[in-house]
Amino acid sequence: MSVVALPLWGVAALLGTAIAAVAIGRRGSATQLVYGATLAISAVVLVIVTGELVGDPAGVSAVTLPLGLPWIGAQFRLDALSAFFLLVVNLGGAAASLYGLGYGHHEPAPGRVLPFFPAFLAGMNLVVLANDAFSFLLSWEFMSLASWALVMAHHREQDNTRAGYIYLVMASFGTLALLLAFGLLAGLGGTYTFDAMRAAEPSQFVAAAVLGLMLLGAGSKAGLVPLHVWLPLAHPAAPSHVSALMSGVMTKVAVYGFIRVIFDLLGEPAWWSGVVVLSLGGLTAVLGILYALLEKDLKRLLAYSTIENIGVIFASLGLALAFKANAMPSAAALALTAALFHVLNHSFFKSLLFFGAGAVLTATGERDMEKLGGLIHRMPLTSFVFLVGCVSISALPPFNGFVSEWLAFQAILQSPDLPQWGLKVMVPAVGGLLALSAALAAACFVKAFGITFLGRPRSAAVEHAHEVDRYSLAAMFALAALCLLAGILPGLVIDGLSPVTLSLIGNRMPVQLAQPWLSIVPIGESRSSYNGLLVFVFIAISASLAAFVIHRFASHALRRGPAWGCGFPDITPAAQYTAVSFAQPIRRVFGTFAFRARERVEMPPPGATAPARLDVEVHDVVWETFYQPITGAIGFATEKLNHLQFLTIRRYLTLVFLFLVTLLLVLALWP
Amino acid sequence: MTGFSFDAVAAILLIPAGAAALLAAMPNYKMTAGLNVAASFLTLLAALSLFVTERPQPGQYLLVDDLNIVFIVLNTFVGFTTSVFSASYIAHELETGRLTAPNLRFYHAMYQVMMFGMNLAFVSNNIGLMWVAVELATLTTVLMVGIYRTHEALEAAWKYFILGSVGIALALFGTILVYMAAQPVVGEGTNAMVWTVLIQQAARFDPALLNVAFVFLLLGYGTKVGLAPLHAWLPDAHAEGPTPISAVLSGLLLNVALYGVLRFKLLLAASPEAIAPGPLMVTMGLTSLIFAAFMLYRRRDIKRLFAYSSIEHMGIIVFAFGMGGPLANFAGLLHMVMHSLTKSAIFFAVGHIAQVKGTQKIADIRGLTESHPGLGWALVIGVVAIAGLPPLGIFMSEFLVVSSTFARHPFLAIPLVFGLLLAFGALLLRLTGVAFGEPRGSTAPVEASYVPMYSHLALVFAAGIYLPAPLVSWFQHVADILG
Amino acid sequence: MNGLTFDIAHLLAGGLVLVSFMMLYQDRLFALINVFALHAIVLALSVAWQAYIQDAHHLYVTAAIALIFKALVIPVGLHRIIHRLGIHRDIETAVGIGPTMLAGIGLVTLSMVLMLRVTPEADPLAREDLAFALSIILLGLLVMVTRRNAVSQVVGFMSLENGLVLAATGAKGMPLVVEISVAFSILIAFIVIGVFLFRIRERFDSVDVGALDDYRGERR
Amino acid sequence: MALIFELAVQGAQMVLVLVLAPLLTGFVRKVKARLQRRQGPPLIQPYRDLLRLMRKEVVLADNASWLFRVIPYLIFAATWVAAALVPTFATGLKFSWTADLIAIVALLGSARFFLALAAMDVGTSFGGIGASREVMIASLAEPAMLLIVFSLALVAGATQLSTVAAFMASPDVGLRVSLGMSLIALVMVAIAENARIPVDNPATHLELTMVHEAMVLEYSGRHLAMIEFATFLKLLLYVSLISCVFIPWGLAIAGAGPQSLVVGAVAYAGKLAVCGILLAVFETAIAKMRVFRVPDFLGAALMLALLGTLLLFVSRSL
Repeated sequence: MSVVALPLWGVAALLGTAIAAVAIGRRGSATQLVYGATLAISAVVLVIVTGELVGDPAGVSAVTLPLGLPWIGAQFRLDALSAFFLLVVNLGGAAASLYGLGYGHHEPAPGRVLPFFPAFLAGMNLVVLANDAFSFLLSWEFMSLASWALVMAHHREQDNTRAGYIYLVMASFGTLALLLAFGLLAGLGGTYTFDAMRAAEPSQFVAAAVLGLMLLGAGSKAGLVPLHVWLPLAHPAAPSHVSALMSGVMTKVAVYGFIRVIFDLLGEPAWWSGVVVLSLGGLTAVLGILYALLEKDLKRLLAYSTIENIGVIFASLGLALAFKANAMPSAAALALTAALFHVLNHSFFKSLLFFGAGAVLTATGERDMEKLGGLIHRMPLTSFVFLVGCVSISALPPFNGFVSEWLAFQAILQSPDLPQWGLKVMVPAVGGLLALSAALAAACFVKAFGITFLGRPRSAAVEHAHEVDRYSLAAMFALAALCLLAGILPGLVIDGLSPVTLSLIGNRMPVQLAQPWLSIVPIGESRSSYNGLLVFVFIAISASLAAFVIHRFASHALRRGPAWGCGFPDITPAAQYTAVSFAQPIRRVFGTFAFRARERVEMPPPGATAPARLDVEVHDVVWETFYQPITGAIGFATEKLNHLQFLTIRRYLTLVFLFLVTLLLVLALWP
Repeated sequence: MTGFSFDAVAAILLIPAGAAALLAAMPNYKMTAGLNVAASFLTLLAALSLFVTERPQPGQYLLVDDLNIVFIVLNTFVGFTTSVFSASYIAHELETGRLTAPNLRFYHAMYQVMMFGMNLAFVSNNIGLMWVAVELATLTTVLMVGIYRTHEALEAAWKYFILGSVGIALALFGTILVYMAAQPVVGEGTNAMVWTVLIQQAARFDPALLNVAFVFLLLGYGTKVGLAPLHAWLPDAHAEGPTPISAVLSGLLLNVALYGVLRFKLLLAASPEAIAPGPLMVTMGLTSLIFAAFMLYRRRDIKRLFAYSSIEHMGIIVFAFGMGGPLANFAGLLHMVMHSLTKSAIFFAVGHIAQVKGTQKIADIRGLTESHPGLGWALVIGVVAIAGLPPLGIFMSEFLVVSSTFARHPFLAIPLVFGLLLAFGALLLRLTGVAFGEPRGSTAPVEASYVPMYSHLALVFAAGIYLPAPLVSWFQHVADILG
Repeated sequence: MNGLTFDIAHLLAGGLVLVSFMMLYQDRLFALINVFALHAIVLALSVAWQAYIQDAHHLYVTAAIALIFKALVIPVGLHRIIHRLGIHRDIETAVGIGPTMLAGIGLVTLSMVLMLRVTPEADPLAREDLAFALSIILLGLLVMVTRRNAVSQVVGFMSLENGLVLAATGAKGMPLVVEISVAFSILIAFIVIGVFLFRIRERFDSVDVGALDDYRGERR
Repeated sequence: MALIFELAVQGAQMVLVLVLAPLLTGFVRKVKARLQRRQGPPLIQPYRDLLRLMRKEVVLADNASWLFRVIPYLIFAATWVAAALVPTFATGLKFSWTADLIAIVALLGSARFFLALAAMDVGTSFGGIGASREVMIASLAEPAMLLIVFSLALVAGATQLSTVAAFMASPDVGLRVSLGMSLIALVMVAIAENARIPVDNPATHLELTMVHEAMVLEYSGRHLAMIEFATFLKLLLYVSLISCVFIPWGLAIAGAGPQSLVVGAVAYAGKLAVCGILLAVFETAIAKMRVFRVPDFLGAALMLALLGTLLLFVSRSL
């Protein structure tokens, strides 16, 4: 039995769980059973694929089931790339299931979540395994469908139904784009297997069209600007562990689709394709994090920051394309490794952060940061892991987010060797964009953590908050540990990724574990190197040293007193900085061009008792530029055409008559 | 064995005819309903026996070949399930007093007459006979649409009747023209109307006559397929008639007319100098698709909504057959079968919904998945299926249509995809309103069996992930016939 | 001989087209119905002639059907209905007579052009017949399109059927099935229309389709 | 033996920065005072301040969390490590490859991250002001810094400071426009990062203008000492960064003997003095700007850095 069969059995088990969940959904024990099952299955598959990735890196095993499109069957394949993404998927799935064991009890209608959760996991696994266009698209859309059902779980809220609607429409838009892309790759013969596509040599035009369509299809699922509009609506609407899966894992599955087609099936890329992907990535990164900064809904903030990270990933992918097109395999391997590393990292800390948000939600019933604050006192453990997540996602050493960011920068520094001037000049500029987005991300998560967990409670809901259950905490701590591990031992991950880059680019980064002191060296030590472990150790040592010296020699005296605050006795917590006011300086700097933000201050004349007013209007430029015209046009057309429903019979006859006459005229004038 | 299998064909025709006569005579409605179901079931069995038994030689009037056997089996199957559904539905109508016992007798008799007409249309080897049969089926449905005698029902039936009979006339003229084209070659007499003869000789027919004939036939039968701009009767007929009839209209009658169009398309394709029927069908298909997609947005009556979606899907099917080629034809056939099953299932669900909520207004129906989970989720599955999402059957056919089209004529695929997306948006919008949100209206339980509904959906689901090999080879063979 | 038969057939068919034009011209219901009766009579004659020259005796049946039903029964019935509904004074053309006539001429030329494209070696009689039949059908449709009143639409529809009959009889040796179907369809048409008029009178004051349209399913 | 020597040198550097940092700040203050015709505090005043703060008791706000008390040590540690990784008198030290320039910038970034959090912990409005302004400044300063790093790395072909310094010392650097631009940009960033005039005034307590001071408003005693110390270290870090990249002469190269180390140390002291004087002169000559003028100031730095990077491709051959 080939190895690929094992994860397929896992998928079958998940689907079985879904069906069983339909049956037992009403029962109280259902939550435990379902999430327990999914946890077990994901864990097993995780172990299998990890073993595969480490044990037999170059191994490729395929199987064809008598399902799907009749004459080719449903083909599945397990290679390094799919193994890596299976790892991401099932790791996220296992964590989410563990979290769900506790979180699921707060679910008002478990019958609307339990069946679809395993189905969602199964769908994501299948996408990664599929080896022909039909099974790929089927699982892709099945994944969207299951997640849609999960978004609609709390269907009584108006916003959620709207979110679900926009989500599914965008999803099927993406699917149609992918469908067209595969139609091009399959060609006239209708050879829908990936193997056949891999063998075929598409023309320049076809390649260009496929790239565009993939950017539309995979991009809309991953959340590339301007196709991201559904993401910040849908991800927060779902239950938090599902939000974690959607943000942390499903977007990665979309990235997988992009890599699979562009790097694997399409053959040699053109150099300008790098330019397109690169610029889109940079734009997405900056815009996404700016949106996040203006957000005051915690889960939506996280969703927007997902967009930013997707931008970073795609920028690295663009670099990899550019290098690959110019036959610079080592640099391409570096860029691709950076992208994949970031995929892994983001799945870690974004899931962690969404879990934290879910914990806050269950403890306080609030997602609006303006009503939170001071939770660090009531939920110390949650706030600690959330802090870890914030530090990681802000790309600060010694955590994992920094490593992938650093690798991306190292890849950018290879740009001078690129022959095309366009790329030479553009790559550093995009690097600047990435740096900007990283800095803004730090600002954003200072805000997220500071407003939510620090300061004084802004509402009564917070007063009665208390720490969440142990399952949720276990899940969060596990992810936090992974964030730190991947940060201080990046060499392990990089070497683990080498088979993927080998299979896609034919080259790999130098073996990292061979380096002294476990430091990572992309090209050569004289050029650049980073050692997360040592940085971590040094900080730990010097901090504890300082602490030791202080406590040894300095005074221990400590007195609690009211806050100083320059002598202002501000009693009310409302006087604290809010999420909006925190973002105000940045809004003033970037908002004017990114959001056409306007501020109006109405200052009453001296002596007048009227209060001064500050009005801020912010536009969602993307929505107003791309989507409003479309909806407007459709509304107009339907309005006009709708009259055809209300004609008299005579007019309908006239239609038929005229149609007949036109056809006859055509015949009469036919040469 | 020939003898027996000919009996099968005869049974397909005679059982409904006899049942119709009996039903017309029977007073008691419970018995009539039961007999209706029984007769439909027997017809289904007879149709299935066509698979196992050897085919009869095509005669002057009757014919069984790979093409129409697909239609026959589908027809009798949906006819059977619909009769089961209609038994419970009609009972409810009797309770609420919208229909009286005499109405029902008439209704059931007409139901069997209609089945007879449709089966005859499929098995007839004679274009004249086929025409008669199609018109018979049409006129019976006209009478059934008007059965409620409300203003709306009457108006719908009247509209259907006028437009339908114009269609009748045009189709007849087309048939005559075909005869005129054939007569010099084949010689006078019945032979010049026998399908099997015509298709062999078609190459030598007068192309100019054939062209005109095809235009008239396309309009005549196209009116019943419901292609824009000939569709006007369809939405109202679906919305105002009894729901079982809506199911039959969408699920079966449209296929009958489509079958007619296909037959003549073959004839035209067989004659080299005649204009290619493909472009015409592609144009009409795209027009119907996009037009219906736009019309879906402003619908307030749930049955009319799905009627328009039928127009949309007929557009897709005609488009596929117009494109031609093994892939597209395969997709067209598959799509037709899947659409019949799904759409009738949807109408079953809608019938129950309308009965329990006491309204067809979309705005008055909310949160079905909460108030009536069985019904609501069935509707969700049905709409998801009809919108072409996996893992349900229509996804496969749409996959094949779109991808094969894009490989051949990219610029035809763009409007196609546009229409699909547009229709999807509209359907999903309405579904979200109906199935989710705060429940509204009565929450009384439905005392009817969901078996027909869910059996259809189960079939569609199964076909979406697994098509049995014999069926596939069968379809492929038919696709090759269709060229 | 052949020339004469051809001329007569030609004459009768042409006469039908002429009568159709007359129908286009009428704007009163009674007049319309009378002209339709004339239409039916001419049809009967031409069918009979066809029966004679093809010596296909079954065509006499068709002729008889045309004469009895279309020339007598239906017009009388329609007269009754109109009296009962008291709508005989309505002026009910939706489009002016002039444009209608122009359109009619255009349609006739169109059908001529179409049919003349047919290869000449086909039977010329059949060709002419088809040309005329096609124009009659189109004119009948035109009547339906330009009339507001249900009765006159029915009349237009039946003149359309006449065109069909002409075509069918023009087709040499067309099996009986067609005639039967034609008669049958007319019968059905008449019955159903009768039923409808009856029902509709129960509910509306007139059979005006415009009045029907007030009861569209979805109101704006 | 060699290993022990290298470790010793590394340790020496770590201690050296620790010892020199307050002195540099004191020196700058002294020079400023002199330029303003004041006597000014003695050079060792910063050391005294630190000791005094150490001895004082800590007054902690009622609702201060554990984070508030941990952060000063974190900030101090991160800054110290970063400062110790910048070559001062010698390149290619034992652990110099632990983190390259990007990582050093990121280390300072994490110090800032935690400082901003600490500012928000107590929940006074001043903390909020400080934090939000700080992150606004950082969101412009960090990209500028990274672009500078890019242009340096593109010139020297490395982000490893030792390599960069060695390359800059070597003759084949040549004269480059972009390097000049990067220098100016770097200076501007350094001013902003160290909260010096004109971006911020380290000596003020006028709430509406202050950024850094607003953040540490709630700190007192040993915690404040840690943070102050971190500030001193940061200034030293930037000064030695500038000096080792742009005036690398006299730096002892890897594995050099003691005598060259001594030379390097002397040279380093000289560089510090020069930079300190320049900084003092600059600060006395210029006035503090409004907070919302700062983005323009830093935007200019950003543009300069970007321009420098792009001009590289043009002026490469020079």
